[in-house]
Amino acid sequence: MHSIRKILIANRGEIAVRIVRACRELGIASVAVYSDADRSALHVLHADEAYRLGPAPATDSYLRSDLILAAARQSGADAIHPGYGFLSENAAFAAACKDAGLIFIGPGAESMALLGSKTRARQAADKAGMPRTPGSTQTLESLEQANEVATQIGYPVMLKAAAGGGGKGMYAVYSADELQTAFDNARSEAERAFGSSEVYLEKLLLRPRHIEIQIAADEHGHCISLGERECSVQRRHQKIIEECPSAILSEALRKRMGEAACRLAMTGGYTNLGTVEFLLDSEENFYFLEMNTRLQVEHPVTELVTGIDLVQLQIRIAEGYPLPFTQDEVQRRGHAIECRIYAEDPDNSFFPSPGKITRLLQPSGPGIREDCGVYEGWTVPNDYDPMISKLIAYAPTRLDAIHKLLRALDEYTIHGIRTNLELFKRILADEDFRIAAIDTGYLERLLASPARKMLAEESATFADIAALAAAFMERDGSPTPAVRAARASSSAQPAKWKDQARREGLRS
Amino acid sequence: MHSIRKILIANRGEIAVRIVRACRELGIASVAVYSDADRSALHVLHADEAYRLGPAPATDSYLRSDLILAAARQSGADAIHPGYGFLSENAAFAAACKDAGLIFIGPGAESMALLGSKTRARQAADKAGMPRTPGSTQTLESLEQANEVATQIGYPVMLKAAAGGGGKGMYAVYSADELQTAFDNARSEAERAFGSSEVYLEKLLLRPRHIEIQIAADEHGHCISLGERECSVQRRHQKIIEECPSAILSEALRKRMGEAACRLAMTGGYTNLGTVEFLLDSEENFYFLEMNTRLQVEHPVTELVTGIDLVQLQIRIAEGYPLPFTQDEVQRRGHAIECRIYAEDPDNSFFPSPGKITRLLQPSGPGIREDCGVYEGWTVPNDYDPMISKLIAYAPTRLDAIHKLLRALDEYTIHGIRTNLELFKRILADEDFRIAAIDTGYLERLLASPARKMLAEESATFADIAALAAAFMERDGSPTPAVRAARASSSAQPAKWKDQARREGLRS
Amino acid sequence: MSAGLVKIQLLLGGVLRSVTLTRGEREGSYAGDLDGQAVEFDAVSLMPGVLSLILRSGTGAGQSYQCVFDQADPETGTRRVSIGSHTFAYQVYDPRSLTGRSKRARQDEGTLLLKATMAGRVVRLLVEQGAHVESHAGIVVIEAMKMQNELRAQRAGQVTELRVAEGEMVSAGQVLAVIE
Amino acid sequence: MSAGLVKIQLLLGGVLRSVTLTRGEREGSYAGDLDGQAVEFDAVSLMPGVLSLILRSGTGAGQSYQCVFDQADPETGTRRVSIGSHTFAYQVYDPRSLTGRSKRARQDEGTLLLKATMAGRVVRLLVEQGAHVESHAGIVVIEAMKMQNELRAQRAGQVTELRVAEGEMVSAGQVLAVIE
Repeated sequence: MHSIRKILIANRGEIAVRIVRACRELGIASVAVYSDADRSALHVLHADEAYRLGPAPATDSYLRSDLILAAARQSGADAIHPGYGFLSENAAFAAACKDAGLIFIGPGAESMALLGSKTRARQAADKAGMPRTPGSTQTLESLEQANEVATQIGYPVMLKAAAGGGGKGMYAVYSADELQTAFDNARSEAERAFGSSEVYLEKLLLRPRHIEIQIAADEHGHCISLGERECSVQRRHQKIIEECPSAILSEALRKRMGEAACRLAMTGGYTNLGTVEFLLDSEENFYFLEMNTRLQVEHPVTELVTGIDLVQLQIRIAEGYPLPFTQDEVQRRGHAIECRIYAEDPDNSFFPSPGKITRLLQPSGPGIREDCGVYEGWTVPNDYDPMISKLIAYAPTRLDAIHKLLRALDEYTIHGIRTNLELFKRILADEDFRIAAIDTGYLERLLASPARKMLAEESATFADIAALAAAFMERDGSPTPAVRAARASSSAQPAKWKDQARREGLRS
Repeated sequence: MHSIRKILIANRGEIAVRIVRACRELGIASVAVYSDADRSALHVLHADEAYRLGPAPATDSYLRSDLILAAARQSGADAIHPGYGFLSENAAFAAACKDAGLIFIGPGAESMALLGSKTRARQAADKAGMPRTPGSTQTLESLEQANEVATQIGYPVMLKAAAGGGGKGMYAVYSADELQTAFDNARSEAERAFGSSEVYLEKLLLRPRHIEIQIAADEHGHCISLGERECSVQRRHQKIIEECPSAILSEALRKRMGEAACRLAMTGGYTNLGTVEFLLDSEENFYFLEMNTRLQVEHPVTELVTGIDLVQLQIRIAEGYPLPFTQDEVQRRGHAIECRIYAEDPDNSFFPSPGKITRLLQPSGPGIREDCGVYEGWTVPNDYDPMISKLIAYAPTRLDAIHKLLRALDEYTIHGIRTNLELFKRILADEDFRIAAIDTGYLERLLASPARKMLAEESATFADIAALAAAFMERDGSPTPAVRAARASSSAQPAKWKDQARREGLRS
Repeated sequence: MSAGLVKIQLLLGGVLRSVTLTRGEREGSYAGDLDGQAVEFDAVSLMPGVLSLILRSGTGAGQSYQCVFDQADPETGTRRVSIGSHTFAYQVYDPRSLTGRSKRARQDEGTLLLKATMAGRVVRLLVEQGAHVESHAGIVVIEAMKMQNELRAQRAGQVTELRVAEGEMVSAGQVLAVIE
Repeated sequence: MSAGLVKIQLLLGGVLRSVTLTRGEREGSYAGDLDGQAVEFDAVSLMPGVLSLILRSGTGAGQSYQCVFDQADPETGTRRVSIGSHTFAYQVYDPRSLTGRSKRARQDEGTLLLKATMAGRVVRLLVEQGAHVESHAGIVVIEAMKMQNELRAQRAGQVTELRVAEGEMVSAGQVLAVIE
């Protein structure tokens, strides 16, 4: 055991806040780092200490391992939690932490390099006898090579960043003439997001579900599965809604997938928390997709269903403690669903919508958890991922959780930036989602279908209320000259307005 | 089954908001009622509809069953949820609802009259063979009669409101010369709080724990126990911290107390949720105290540990559904602790501190639930109970839950009114509380002991930061003439300030 | 006797609405007229930009609404109001500014200005100046918050101007290219 | 060269603190002097009344504090600042008003004014005018938010005035009785 006293969190936003909270609950001091865009960010306010890294671009701040290690030295931190994204799956950074005498809260650099690289992990999966989708097990050196592999396995194919995650640098390619643009875009996006332009490609399955297994491995040779998450609701390969458990997984299949995930992790000498992602076809065949060698965005749904605090568990494992429970002791109860709230404009192809949050009214109460990275008055910067918060509901059944989420969404108001809040209401009310008839193409199909029009009557009522409220709100405002003239003469003729006949249909 | 479409909530504050949320999750319309002091209250904003009752005093509004029934008629509600306090244990009101063709979400008027009256319930407990504390089983008609009973069973004794709950109208009497004042005060407080001045008295046990059993009974003859809550941390008989499970209850004792509670409820023909309160002595003997024939303030700790939404369950039972689980299917997991946040002044004997909330920064994140009845900008009225919110933590173990609560309390800031937030930090850090060495006198003893002084160094650091922050904040303020003079001359001598020697000990 | 409080016209959801309000007898109560329809309600301001409104007439009598206002756009005067999950944009009606806008719109006929829909960085130009493009052809790729967005021509034409270069930061609404 | 920003004296937690601040070289950085101790920190205002302060010198360098200010009491000028769970009250130092206060305090010597500690309703008078009372004797019972509070004499004396009656509403600070 090597007791950790102070953790530097090499991340930002909601996940940095999440980790600060775990530190405080364990009596461990927390150190935030920040770019110039994040001086006033929530994670800086919550942490015990805070150090500036550099200018706003991630390549000048959150991706600069040298600056992060310098901040660790300066603060006297003895461990680093990388969160997700940024340097969390960078084996060189993990190794550099170790060289600097710091505990990296995650797997060792070698097993990260093996299992975290999408291409090498596919080789390891082959060795462990795990089914995987056809495609390259090597980084594509050139467009020609990409063309060759794609032609061999047949279109459609998927281009992916070897160092990637979170849907970034992923491009579906349906025919050969789309390959060049996709190849260039994927490499460029991968370079920007992960500091490596390496990409590979694999066969695109039709209508698969995305099911992933959360594993936990200690430094004493134990590895267990904490169950699955279903993350099939995606837009542009970016998860939008995740849930635990999956509505369609049988106990037998859950066990088989959990065992396969643990086998892969053990093969790779993996420690700490990790997630093995699979695609599942309609015949219950699962295919290894990739392994995320870090905490996942969607870890809260597993926490709610198992009752285990995963970030605290990560820290305890990194301190050298054995897992505090066996596979059989992991109890699942109830159903949890998470919505990822993004600063993006639903009227503009969900393009990012950074800016100042002028109003933030957040839900709470029974069965609702929010892991939020922003606050009213904060300006969401242009430089990073647009996810600003995660809203999670927990209830005895999936349908109860859906109803709790809808209730919470009704209580949620964000002004100043556009968000995808309305999208969740649409999904959660959708019949296919309710019966869990979802796959990774579900959301794109839903978005392509015409939105259910609000009942005309309901819409008219709200518009009436809006008009009354606006008139009330503007009663002391600065009216235009036309309005001022009208107001001056209004006291002479109030009776007239009241005498007008009621219009039928308008709430009378 | 009689499906409920619209529920009028005959209450205010956090519990009214709690019930609105349950309604929305079940697709049932909600109707709020309010006094003039509560026009802008959170429950009015959350509900689908809202109707004014009358002036601020509860006797002119929330205790006026005629006005509440009129609002129910006007709104077309088909059911009434009484919450806790106010008319929730008023059998005449329950009967009036039924007469008006409304479903009262709670027990029938007759079993409420039997089990809700403290005196008649004690008679019922005798019949059911339950142990209870010695004392009167009749309302005390006069001071003389009180004197007689007290002398017979011996001091100390406890005076209690027959219609009461929530610690109101309760007075401990340690000797005969204190009896008259206590008798007058108890009757006066009972009259104001419950509309009935009836009081009774019982023997005061020494250092008992307060343990209560949550029961649920349907209209088909099933009654089960949802486990216990420990509510021993009280000030002036008002619960401050509640938890589930109790740290000291054995499984065997839990079962015995649960069975006794169900026996009493079945004897009284009880339906819907109810709580049977017991005192537990150090030899694990339990004594029937009273039954609360309604939802309890502290119901969330049971919800978190059992995973059951108790308000939704109340509504389903009232609709005529059988209990959806058997006694054996109720799973307990983890530990939950609730803090009742009161608007009261810790520097002034915890006297109520109503007023405008000028700043409200609330905690959230993993393991934290808040059931809150206020918002920033709202003025807490003078007319009602000072509880403004409930902060609840849930974690695998009791100690984990304590740490989560402390973390959440660190994130909590309320300005404009005084609150008891600091008190929770003191209790949760207290060694006796941590080892669960608590009884109903625990908190009064803690408060009588000198508060642990903050380490001088820690306190000095925060005072230094406060001084720097205040100087920064006042930099653009309107300085006094003295300050203005100083500032005018400051630009001439900046070098001098910097050259001053560093003081030792002050963070250098 | 109640005094006139406000008489106002609003452009709300593309529809012109006329509202007059007078104070009612009780504090916080109002009577008014919405497009010729008499209406009574209670309203109270909860904090700046947030009000509670309860209808007191019509079939919706008793309905309680929380209305949350955004700050008005300083340029256009447009303001959003959210009622639960329903959001409406409105402007206080001013005939002159409307005329102005439609005149400007006419000026642009025949010319398509491709504008940045959001602030970000230009990561790639997909055409060269002078190129002829089809409708929906990609013109510029902008990256913001790690997301790339391809801006496309809304109709066919010639790219007569490319006003930005790769690597350049652009702000929302900035003209990126001119297509004629 | 950095310019002087503020030189101020504060009464904070009963102690007189002298603070001078100058702007530092980077935006948001400040150098200053606290009671003769040089100190550097970063500070930024997050929203009205809330600021983030990070120490940059001394053994606490790197410590991050969120400081939340209450509105100043319009009468006394007292303002509270909360840093996590630690709350301090302070006033900007003004010698004249202090003199004023101590003068008033002297006037009241020999006379005890029993004041309401909080707004509420007088439910019971426990003494009659003219009564002699012991120290800690109950004088008035006030009820607020359903809680009864017995206000007691802080020392023995004669109740020369009872300024309230049963059932009367009183506000915080109001004089209820005079004991001499």
